[in-house]
Amino acid sequence: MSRDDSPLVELQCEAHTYPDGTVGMHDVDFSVYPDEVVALVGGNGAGKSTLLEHLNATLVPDDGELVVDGTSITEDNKAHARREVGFVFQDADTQLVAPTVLDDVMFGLQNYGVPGDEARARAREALATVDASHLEDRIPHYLSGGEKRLVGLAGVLVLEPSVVVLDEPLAGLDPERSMLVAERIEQVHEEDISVVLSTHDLEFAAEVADRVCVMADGNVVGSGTPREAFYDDALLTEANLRPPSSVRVARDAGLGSTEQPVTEADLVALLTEADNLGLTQTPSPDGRGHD
Amino acid sequence: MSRDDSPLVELQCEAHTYPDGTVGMHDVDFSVYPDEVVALVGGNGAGKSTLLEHLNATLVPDDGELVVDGTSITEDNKAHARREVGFVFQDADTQLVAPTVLDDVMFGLQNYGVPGDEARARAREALATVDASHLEDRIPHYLSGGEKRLVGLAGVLVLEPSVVVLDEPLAGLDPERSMLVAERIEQVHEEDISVVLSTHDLEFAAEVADRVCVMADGNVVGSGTPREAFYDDALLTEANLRPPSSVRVARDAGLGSTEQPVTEADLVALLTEADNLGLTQTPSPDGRGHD
Amino acid sequence: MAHIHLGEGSFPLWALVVWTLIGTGLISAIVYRVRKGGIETHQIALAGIGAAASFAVFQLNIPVWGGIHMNLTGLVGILTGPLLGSLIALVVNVFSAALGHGAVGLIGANTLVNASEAIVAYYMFKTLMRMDWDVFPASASAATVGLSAGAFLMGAIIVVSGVNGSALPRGDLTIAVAGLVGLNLGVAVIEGLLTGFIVQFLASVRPDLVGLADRDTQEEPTGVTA
Amino acid sequence: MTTLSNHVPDPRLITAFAERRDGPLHRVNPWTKVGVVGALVLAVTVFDRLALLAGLYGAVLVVYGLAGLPYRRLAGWYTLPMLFIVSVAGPLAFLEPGTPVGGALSTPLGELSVTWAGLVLFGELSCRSLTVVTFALTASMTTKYTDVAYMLGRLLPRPIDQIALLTYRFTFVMLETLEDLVKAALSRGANFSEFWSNKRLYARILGMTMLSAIEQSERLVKSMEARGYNGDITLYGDVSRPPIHELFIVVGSYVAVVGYAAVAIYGVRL
Repeated sequence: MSRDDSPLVELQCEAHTYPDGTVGMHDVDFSVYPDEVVALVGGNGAGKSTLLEHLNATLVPDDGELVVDGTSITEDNKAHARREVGFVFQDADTQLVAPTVLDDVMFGLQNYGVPGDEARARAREALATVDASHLEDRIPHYLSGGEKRLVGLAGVLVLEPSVVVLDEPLAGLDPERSMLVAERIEQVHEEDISVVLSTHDLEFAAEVADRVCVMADGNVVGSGTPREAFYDDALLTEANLRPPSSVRVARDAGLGSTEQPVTEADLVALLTEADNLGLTQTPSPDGRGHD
Repeated sequence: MSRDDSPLVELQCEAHTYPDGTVGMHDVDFSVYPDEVVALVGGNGAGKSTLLEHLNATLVPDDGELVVDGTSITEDNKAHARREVGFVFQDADTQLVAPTVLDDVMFGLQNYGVPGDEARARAREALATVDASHLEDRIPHYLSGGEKRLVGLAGVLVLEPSVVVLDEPLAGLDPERSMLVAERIEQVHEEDISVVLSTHDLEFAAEVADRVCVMADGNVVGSGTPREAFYDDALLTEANLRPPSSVRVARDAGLGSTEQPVTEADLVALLTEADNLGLTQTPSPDGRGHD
Repeated sequence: MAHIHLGEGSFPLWALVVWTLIGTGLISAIVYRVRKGGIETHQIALAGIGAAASFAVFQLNIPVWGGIHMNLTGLVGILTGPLLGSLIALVVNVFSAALGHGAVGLIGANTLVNASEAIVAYYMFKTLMRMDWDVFPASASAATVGLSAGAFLMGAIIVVSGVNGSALPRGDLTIAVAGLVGLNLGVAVIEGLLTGFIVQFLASVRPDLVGLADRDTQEEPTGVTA
Repeated sequence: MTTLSNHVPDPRLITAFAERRDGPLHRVNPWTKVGVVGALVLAVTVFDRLALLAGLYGAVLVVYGLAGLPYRRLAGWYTLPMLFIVSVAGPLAFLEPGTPVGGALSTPLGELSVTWAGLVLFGELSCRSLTVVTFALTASMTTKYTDVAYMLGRLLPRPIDQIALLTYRFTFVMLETLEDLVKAALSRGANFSEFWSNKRLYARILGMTMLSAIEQSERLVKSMEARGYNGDITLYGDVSRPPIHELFIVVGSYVAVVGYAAVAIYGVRL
């Protein structure tokens, strides 16, 4: 990730007010650069979804501007934002509307006038990308939460966006399915697609993100690498967040003030290093932790 | 918790088949004893909700029996099961039916014919128990997810059940709100009410539960203390679960083969102990971890 | 209910009273039937949320002829049955009137129209399904016929009542109203087709909701046993 | 709202005005407002002169403004009521017997012209309808959610009150479901501006809304029965009786309407 690149998406938003008068977000200045994974973290109601929904012009700022790929988005060229910025909504049920999974993945292509055969081929490819080819003929309504999430992702990837936005991609998933979705997200990133996701799972954010933006009260209150953000107590307190487990453990046990582990792997590495130096208390009897 | 006590709830269920032919649960034998917190853990679709919904006769086994407080539950005395076993559903929105929070908490009492004034007083008390008195006049629609969960809990506590069942009580909550709900659950337990909850968050299960039941494919495949269950690899593999973070870290770093930490606090204690023995690598510069 | 509502003050006082009494009579009969059968929680829940959905759907602008809005009364009838369908029609009319849509004084007349749509659509659908029609033609026809029945009933109500303050003879009024009914019939066809597609979609996902599953498909007059 | 219609008042916005604003009408007793709605319905039904109806409409418009409510929104919300008026009163404006306004238009069916009587009738019907529409909105936008719920519980017989209370509670949830469905489809390039080529999309979105409603009702049954529901959501809230001066206004308005009708229309001599 290099900040010399020009951003793929630039959002400036003075305010977004919902019809009932609630201010969903204010004074936000947010960009997405090529080839990065950005995690928006914050508590429930911090404005994460509101920000995300601005990135593909689902919501429009009261006063502000959205620029996608150098083009300023207006009422007339929203389609541009929607093609470049794919959106996987949190509620998988409202995302999937077609009678079968394959139809659903083809939905966007058909909206853009791609002929049936080509659309079908591309949809199958997208399903294969997320390892969901076996679901092709299933009825979306009966998929499990994790399957729905994958199909939703395929339905967005098929449009070949330059940015994929995922709102709470792990919501409601068990750890096994969360890992599966997280792997697919990594894979999307490997295909040179930038990823923006929201989560209140800071462990997950630490695992996947190059950059973390912390939101509170409808505002981005800080950003940086996961390590910078999650060791910034003032910032986390402002956003009403607890640091990820590894940060807490390292701190509470008085470890790693220099290494600052943020992921579980960091913590294990730190402890293993100590172990290798012969410093930890109990040698591992089964050889685990030494490889 | 003593197993000499007779169980509050005993469920024997040969099978529960949904109308569409899916088997939700089979060969289950499950009891809840006085004054314990039981966590049902398992992946999405393992049958946790199906089992829970049998405990207050929301669902009825195809072939089997539910005994609540010594009384066998039939079509005619379901009300008994429903009074003794309070149920907080996962979907917080469908849990709240009345126009205001206070009305909603009074809902159950009024169904059982408690006069208005007494019902109001008891509802206020229940709201106070979960620290939600300030929500009394609010409209359920405008509550946050965590607030809805607390109000749902109050609406059940007000009926003075001997067991409270919570289906995925942390679903959709951010860490801060999860902690709040977890604290309230602890508090319910302190009032001598047994708690049964389902979760796929094994960290949470390790924190709150006295006993863990692991479910897979509609069946209880194992149970024990969190330590027993979460260090049983074969069991977790069968249920498609990953051990909690502290277990993974301890293992991967080759720590604590004897202490077997299961919660974050256990892990920190283990590391601090090592620290006190002068064995860890980095002394804590800010005095953290030593108190 | 994809049609013209009767506006406040359209009718003379006597007509307002008459339609309110007849509407009240219909609803009373239904309430009596429902109460007699014992009120099931699932009926109340289905009717409550069904009415909420019908009311919410009304917010969606359907871009035909500059924009129409529909409550999908025919669909509601097919899914919930004639009794709950009629109660839903009443509740939706009450909420609509509170938002300035329809008329407070004509809730009786408007409910009669909408209830007739739900009732006719339901029985028509059942009959056609018994005749082994496919889901799409059966539901599209049932909804179209139901909504048309509503359109004719509304025309009749206007002609019988006379328009408040108009000196037009009944014969000429009938001609004016015929145009209105014609317009409503056009909308009925659109809503009928849409209903057909919706029922077809629902049948592909939850066949039990439209009585297609093997289980429990006895025609309970109160609709699905949710 | 970005995805749904501007021509139909959004219950969320209406409720937000009632809950979050405070104006003189917010402080008026809810029963008083219900009473006035009734009096207005009676008035627009029996009043027979355009000037009187226009005066009444003007008065209601002023009240709407005094309540601190936005006129611009109101104009948008008039679309559908006006459509109804036009569809009924439009043809009558031509057919109504009387002197033609200006020249006549010759058609194959004969001469067609708007008569003065037809024009007056159109004006009368518009004032009648919009008077009550405007006041109903004023009342809805100044009466708190809980008060509305309580009155529904009091005014409707069982089980209609139960249904209405659940409807009131779940309308908001269903609106969000519908809005989410529309948003998700739009973000994948769906085009809602043309119906015929997108009829299946409309059907799926509406179908999913209905399906979601039915499945929520299935969950709702469980949660209600788990707390012993027996067909009775009673509300313990209370909307007090109107204060005496408001009662005076309500009674006064009925007396005025009935008195006017008796004297001016039905020729009763005192």
